[in-house]
Amino acid sequence: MITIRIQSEDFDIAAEIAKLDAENTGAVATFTGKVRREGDLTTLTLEHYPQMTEREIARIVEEAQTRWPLLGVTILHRVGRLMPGENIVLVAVATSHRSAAFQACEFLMDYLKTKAPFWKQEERNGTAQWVEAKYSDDKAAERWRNK
Amino acid sequence: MITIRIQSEDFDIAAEIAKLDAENTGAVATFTGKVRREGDLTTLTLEHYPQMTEREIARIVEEAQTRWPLLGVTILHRVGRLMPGENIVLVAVATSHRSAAFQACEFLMDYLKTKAPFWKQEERNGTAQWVEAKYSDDKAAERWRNK
Amino acid sequence: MTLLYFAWLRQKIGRGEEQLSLPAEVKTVSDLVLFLKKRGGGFEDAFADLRRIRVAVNQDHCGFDAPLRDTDEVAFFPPVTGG
Amino acid sequence: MTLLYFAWLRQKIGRGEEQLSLPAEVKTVSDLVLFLKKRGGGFEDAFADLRRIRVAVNQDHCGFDAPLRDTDEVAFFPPVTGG
Repeated sequence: MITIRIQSEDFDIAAEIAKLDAENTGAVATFTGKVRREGDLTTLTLEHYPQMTEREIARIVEEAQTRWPLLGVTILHRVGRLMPGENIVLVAVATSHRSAAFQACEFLMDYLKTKAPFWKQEERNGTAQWVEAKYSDDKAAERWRNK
Repeated sequence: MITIRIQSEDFDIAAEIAKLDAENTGAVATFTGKVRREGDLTTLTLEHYPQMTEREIARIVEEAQTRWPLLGVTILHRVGRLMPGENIVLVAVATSHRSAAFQACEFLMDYLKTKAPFWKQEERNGTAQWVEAKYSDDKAAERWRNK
Repeated sequence: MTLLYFAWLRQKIGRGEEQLSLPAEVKTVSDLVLFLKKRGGGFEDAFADLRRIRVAVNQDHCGFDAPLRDTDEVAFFPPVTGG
Repeated sequence: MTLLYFAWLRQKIGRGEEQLSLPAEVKTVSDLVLFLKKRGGGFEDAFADLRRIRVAVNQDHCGFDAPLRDTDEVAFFPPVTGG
């Protein structure tokens, strides 16, 4: 089962994993990205490109499915204003064996970070600033090109 | 925070992740191992070496802490009789950044699989058989030696 | 065609969306950028450094050499930072 | 010393634990295995192929060359299969 949702509300990881469960699941890897509690960070606001986001994430999942035998994938991404400590993103992958679960989960996160049309704006001391894309995220996604 | 528990009861992944949460957590990677629903598999029984298990897992966690800056680690492993579809093991790792979370979570699983004193016995069609250790698990653990 | 601007591009340009009849001289995304920069002001500022800009045509990532038609939806945005 | 047997070793030997006074000729784990195999029956069967057996002394994984003292806890088991 493939679930992709963009939402402003929080998510319940245990419930999402339960829904993901398939007949032959032996391994479930999850990744949760959270707003770090940094000294002066007061809010994080996520903007996205609604017409494109789910399509792009669906393409990323299709690419993962050509690489690993996935029994289920759930990708939830929040948008709007988030507070320090809140969840931003959940990627959960169910497979028969653990190696595929870990690899697919990391692949999906690396591609989400570099392909899915979301933009973060941080507010610190009353000043809003767009987060710059990280070179390390591009490098992380590039690792998968020749695999 | 480091949590290591060996128990016969199931666990609640969301509650475990919530407990794991630390000030500066930006990334939480989890792995859940489950009993696969295979045609003729009726039960899986896990035996362990109680005096050694928690100590050995604590050593594995210490080894991980020397490799990555971990904000929190939870390892729960069930023992006793389990049914197809039930959870066996949970590894959850909280870090500031995602790469460390993925790597540490996979490292902990690879080491658990080859170092922690648990043994699985499968029952199929009324016949109990001890599960053989897998060469692929040894190989997976060996990958970390020179890293 | 529909033009969409996101994140700091939207802020510099002062709007997130506009409708435009494909100008005769615009064959590619690059041509469109040149056309928009000629408007000056926020557009010139927003498109000053193309290395900082990504583009999607009809919700597909593409390069600045992608050809354009009047029915296209063209989106300009900074490198993505979600996840 | 305390001897512990797990999984199929426990089943072949017919018990999971025993107390033993360290025999004079036993200096290492290898010596202990030879001593136990001489008992015959389940012990001979259990220790037939040492490549299939792992050992821990005082809850630490170790090799068959590890030295033994009378106060040690020695555990024999197959390669682990948890997780």
